[in-house]
Amino acid sequence: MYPASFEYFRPSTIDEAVALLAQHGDDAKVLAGGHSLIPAMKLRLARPKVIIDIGRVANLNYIRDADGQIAIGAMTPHGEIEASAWLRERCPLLAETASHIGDVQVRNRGTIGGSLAHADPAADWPAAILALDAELEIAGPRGRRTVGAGKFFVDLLETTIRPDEILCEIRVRPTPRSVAYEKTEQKASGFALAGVAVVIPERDGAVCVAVTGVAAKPYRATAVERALAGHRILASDIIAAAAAHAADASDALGDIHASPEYRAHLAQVNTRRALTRAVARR
Amino acid sequence: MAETAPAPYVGRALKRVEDPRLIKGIGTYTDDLRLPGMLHAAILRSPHAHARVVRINVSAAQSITGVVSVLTGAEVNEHCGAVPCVADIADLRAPRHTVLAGDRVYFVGHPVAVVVATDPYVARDGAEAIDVEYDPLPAVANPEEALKDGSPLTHPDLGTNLAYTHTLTGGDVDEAFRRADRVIKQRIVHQRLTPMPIEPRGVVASYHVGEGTLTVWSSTQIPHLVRTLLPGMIKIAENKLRIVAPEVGGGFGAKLNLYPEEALCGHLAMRLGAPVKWVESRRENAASTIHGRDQIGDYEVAVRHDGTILGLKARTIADLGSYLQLLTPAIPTLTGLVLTGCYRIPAIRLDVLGVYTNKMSTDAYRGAGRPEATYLIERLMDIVAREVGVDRIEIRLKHFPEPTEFPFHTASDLKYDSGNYQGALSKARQLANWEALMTERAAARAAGRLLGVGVSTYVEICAMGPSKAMPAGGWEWGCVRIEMSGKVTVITGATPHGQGQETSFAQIVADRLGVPIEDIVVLHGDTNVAHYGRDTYGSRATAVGGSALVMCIDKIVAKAKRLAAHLLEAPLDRVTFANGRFSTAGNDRRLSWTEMASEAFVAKNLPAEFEPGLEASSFFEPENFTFPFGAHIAVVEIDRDTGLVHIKKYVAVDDCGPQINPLLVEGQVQGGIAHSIGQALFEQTVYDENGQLLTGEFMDYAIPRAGDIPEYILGSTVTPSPSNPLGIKGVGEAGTIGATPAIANAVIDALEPLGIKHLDLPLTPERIWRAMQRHAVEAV
Amino acid sequence: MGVRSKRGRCAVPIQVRIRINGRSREHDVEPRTLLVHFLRDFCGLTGTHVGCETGVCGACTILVDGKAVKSCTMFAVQADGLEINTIEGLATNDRLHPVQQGFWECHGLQCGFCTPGMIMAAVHLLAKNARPTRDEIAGALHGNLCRCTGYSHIIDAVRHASGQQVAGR
Amino acid sequence: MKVSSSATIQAPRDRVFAALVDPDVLRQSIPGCEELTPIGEDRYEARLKIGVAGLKGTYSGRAELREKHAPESFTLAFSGKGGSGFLQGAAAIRLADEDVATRVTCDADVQVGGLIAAVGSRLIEATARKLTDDFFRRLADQIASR
Repeated sequence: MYPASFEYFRPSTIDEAVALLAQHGDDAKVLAGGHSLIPAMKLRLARPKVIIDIGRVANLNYIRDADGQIAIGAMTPHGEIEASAWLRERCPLLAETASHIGDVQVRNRGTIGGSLAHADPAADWPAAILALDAELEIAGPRGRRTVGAGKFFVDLLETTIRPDEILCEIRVRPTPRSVAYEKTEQKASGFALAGVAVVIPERDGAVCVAVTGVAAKPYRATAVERALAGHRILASDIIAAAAAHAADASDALGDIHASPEYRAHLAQVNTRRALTRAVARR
Repeated sequence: MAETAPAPYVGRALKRVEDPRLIKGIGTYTDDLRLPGMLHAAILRSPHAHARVVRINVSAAQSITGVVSVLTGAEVNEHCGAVPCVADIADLRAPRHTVLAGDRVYFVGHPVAVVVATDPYVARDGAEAIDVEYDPLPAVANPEEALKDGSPLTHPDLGTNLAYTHTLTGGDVDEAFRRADRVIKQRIVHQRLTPMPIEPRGVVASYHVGEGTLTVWSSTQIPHLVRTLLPGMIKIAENKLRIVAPEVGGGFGAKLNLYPEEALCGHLAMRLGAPVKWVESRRENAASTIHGRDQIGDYEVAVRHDGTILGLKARTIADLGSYLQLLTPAIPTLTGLVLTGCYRIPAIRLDVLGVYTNKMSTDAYRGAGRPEATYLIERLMDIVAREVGVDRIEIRLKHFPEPTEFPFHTASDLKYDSGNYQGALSKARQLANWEALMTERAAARAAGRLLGVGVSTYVEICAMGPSKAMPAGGWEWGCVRIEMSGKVTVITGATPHGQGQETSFAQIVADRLGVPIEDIVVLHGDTNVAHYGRDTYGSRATAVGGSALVMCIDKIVAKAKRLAAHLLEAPLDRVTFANGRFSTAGNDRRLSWTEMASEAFVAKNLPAEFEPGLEASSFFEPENFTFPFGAHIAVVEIDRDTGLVHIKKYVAVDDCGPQINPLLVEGQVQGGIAHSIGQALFEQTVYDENGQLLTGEFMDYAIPRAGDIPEYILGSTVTPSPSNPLGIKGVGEAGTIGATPAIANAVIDALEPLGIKHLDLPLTPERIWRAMQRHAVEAV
Repeated sequence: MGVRSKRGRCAVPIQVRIRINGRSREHDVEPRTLLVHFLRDFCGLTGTHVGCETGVCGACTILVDGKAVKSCTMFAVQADGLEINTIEGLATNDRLHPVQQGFWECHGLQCGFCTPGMIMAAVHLLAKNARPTRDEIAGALHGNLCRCTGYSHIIDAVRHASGQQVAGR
Repeated sequence: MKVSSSATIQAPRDRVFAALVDPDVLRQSIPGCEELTPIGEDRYEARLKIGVAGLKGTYSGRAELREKHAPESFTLAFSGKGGSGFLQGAAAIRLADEDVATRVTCDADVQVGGLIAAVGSRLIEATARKLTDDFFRRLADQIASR
């Protein structure tokens, strides 16, 4: 309930923030929306000596067009993504995913960048980010670099963001309406026991399916994607057969809320449901 | 001029008197108290389920700026006595329950040391800086394992984990089983639950050195019982001790207890000479405030081919946890009392084995023993009906006593006061549109959908209770005072904490005194104000506490009539009292309470031998419990893919006798059903096999949210109780008692086409999915 | 460069200025001070409650720049310069806010502990959606736990506040 | 909690076994191990710095090798504590030939307690798996580099 003491910095630019990170190294933690970090600090599971609050860093909260791509600032709250009509037109999967996160209050404060950087294995964003094959722009002492979603998630609670770097922007390409996110939530916490995001291209191109909550890190369900490849018309039997592969080669996690078998099963069910719903929106 | 009687307040859905302060955020809960010089306590708790405490090093904690005191069991326990258990159980083996751990810890969350500091953040820093060396010992978390030879012992000095064996018998059980055509057996596990009031516990203690008085504010349901028991722990006289329950943010039985922290804070305030506040974190609440339920039972029912139940036998293992809290060992024995439910079951035998494990204590959680019993008998009725091929409604009707048979004596030697179980069930079926439901279910099944309809009928024990059946008095006290201004002050020894008696008691008193409800104030919760009381639990406050007020009013009116006769110069038997006025035929003068009070207090013109003032206090001693009853019907549909249960419809008909305020009754029923939804579908306290608590936060222990609640169809019948002057039965626990089995029966009914006969609670999606998988394989 | 606390093991307090219920409040706080404790302990606004430490229960819900936020999951320093509304500021001149009135009329509370958070979450909902459906209300209150009422009367209360018919009221 | 994992290490069995009971190799293979000090025959005191979010912090504890049957199996008993809780348990390690390589199987029974058990249970299993996977990866590197 009461966090341990820390030293507090509130930089106003990303360069200042990066410089502070470089200065304090391992002792420092970046505070974005704080909805993963602050509860952990209150329980004293996390006790950073230095907090770098990027809440006032200019120009990190936006949803805008970037040469045909959609760019979202890392400090954009989930709720703004959920509510953006502009975004809903161009990339409805993001708005739909946002609506599944936590509760209203969490969505008002929690940010897409904070959530992605924390890389909780049961967070919602990773499924959408992987299915959309997003690009993530990361600022560090050596300038900015861009990572593809497929390379972003490294392991449990671990991303490619280095200790002296900060995630700044998420970029996705516009998609048709044929997308869906299906989630079964852990009853108490609202985190995903299995969340599946699906993007079906308008005509040609590959279907993308990504799964969160099931394994130690989110993954693209490549076996499902392969099974769907080459099918112009995604009939229900094809979907069902493909969805059965949703947890192939995923080392499913188990805890008191769901066994590995049940998580894997939910991945299959939600994959089928998400595909069915996305097809219907085509 | 004839005065028309104003519409009575009783029976009206009035909005609550207590609400304005609460909706404005200006009520005072324990954590809202701020006293000059107040210090803050933080408690270091055991991370081990069972360990020897080798060494405690507090020096780092003591050196933190702002830390005032760091104390361990060695320094505190000799001053604090043992935490009491008042349950009356024969041959009970009980450990000594010290305030802080001694040389061993017995459960995760066991208090080990306390840090007092000038600031709660610093107190927590201090607790974190204490270094405790533990030598872990084998722990036992499973009560069945605990009974086996060679099991680790929760309390090695007791030599066994078995705290007691309690046997309840009624009728000739052996004969019943001899005469039976069939014996139907079922094992039923009733999971452990965490009550989770949204306000955790909290205590503020302040010692007045000059007066030698200690005031303890505690988020408790039972300030009076705390005042009775605390002097036995910390050396202070009862009449130097004041307990205040300010606004209390929910109890549900979790705050029907005397906890170590209440003694500890009282002791610290005296020891340090400064007010001390301790507020529980949610994690502490989950680990160190009592849990509920947790029984494993093997049940046998002796039946005839036609479904007639001849007798019931059960062996129940009750997990008590590691210590006995106030009523811990008594709760499972309550299960036996109403195990025959609403039914004529002539013979019963129940053996309860109370078992110690390395877990938090169980104790009274909403319903306390009766939800367990009702769930069991209602599951068994469905199981028997299915086994012998009798309709589940028919089998219930067949065993109900007739309304004319009340008072009805049960095999467990209870005297059910009044009832019309047929009426409640019939009304519930009507509200649910039963025939249409059956058609809908048939159509759903034909289409391969898993739609189920569940019924439960219940009777429970309320208005606790006759003192002969209670550990420390079952009466309630009240006081009614006509103030000199004519305003009315009502004081009750019941301690409402959300149930709304500031309103419902005002309704009772306003009608009987004939005064506007705005003129009445109801006080409670402070032992310096409510001099006596047995507090609020077991749905007793209105039935028992309200009756005490009726007695007070009768006394005041009788006294006032004497005064009125004097003032009106009329014979006493010609004085009438109606609509708040005293009058006599042939005299236009009509004396109001204001006039009467003025005369009674100014006391210049009183009848002979008339004590000044208009005030009366009374103890009401109930002659019997009350036995509210009802019928609930749940309709659920199960997602075949995931096992998720959706409640499509919920009908509840409850009979709590006459309703003082139907709005409050509805609130109690709805709140109770929500607890049942949690219990039936997802709530579960989980310890791992080593005694680690895995549901230590709301992140892991789910309680219902707004989206889990169906739209209810509520109804009621009214069968007054002969046991109290208001005829009231009580309604605080009804929803929790009636709803769990209705939902469980509906789920099993939905799964019937798959051949599933029983599943234990909670009926989580995974549990249902696994059962479906199993049965799909078996069906192939 | 922006705000920073001084070095040292126990970080030196930082001055925080927050506009609360229309009134500017200024206090020096340790950076670790949670916003809810700033409200309760520094401003004496104890209507905002604490029911858990994981940001689940919602008893601490307030409005920050008009949006419902859990004040236990924010440091006071993060709210520096922002506009906050708490339960205490809702009624004007002793006139209850319609949501407060709805809770009163519909028996939307029992023990009252979760109520301030519930009311603030409902105020936020109605600001965005003047006539929410039952499901929308339940969705908006997903982050607020109540253990007494079973939520039905709370949903009635919010419908009442939005001017919708509630059976029996 | 039972944690099982296995890995194939490209080295003959006796070399792998020798590495597994060599404190130097262990120190460099155990994720976050800062110190591994012998305090008796096959008994060590260890200090670990673990970086995974919930378990982040320094842990100190003891480990003991028991029932050594070179080059087939041994048991590693361990206990430790840190800011977020404690753990204790035993791991049965078995080695088997797999062509020219060695299959190492680890079946651990781990008891995790304290804060991390109460509030982080959903991450414990995943963390344990990650740490054992890390261990085997580093072990393979160590053996390869020697």
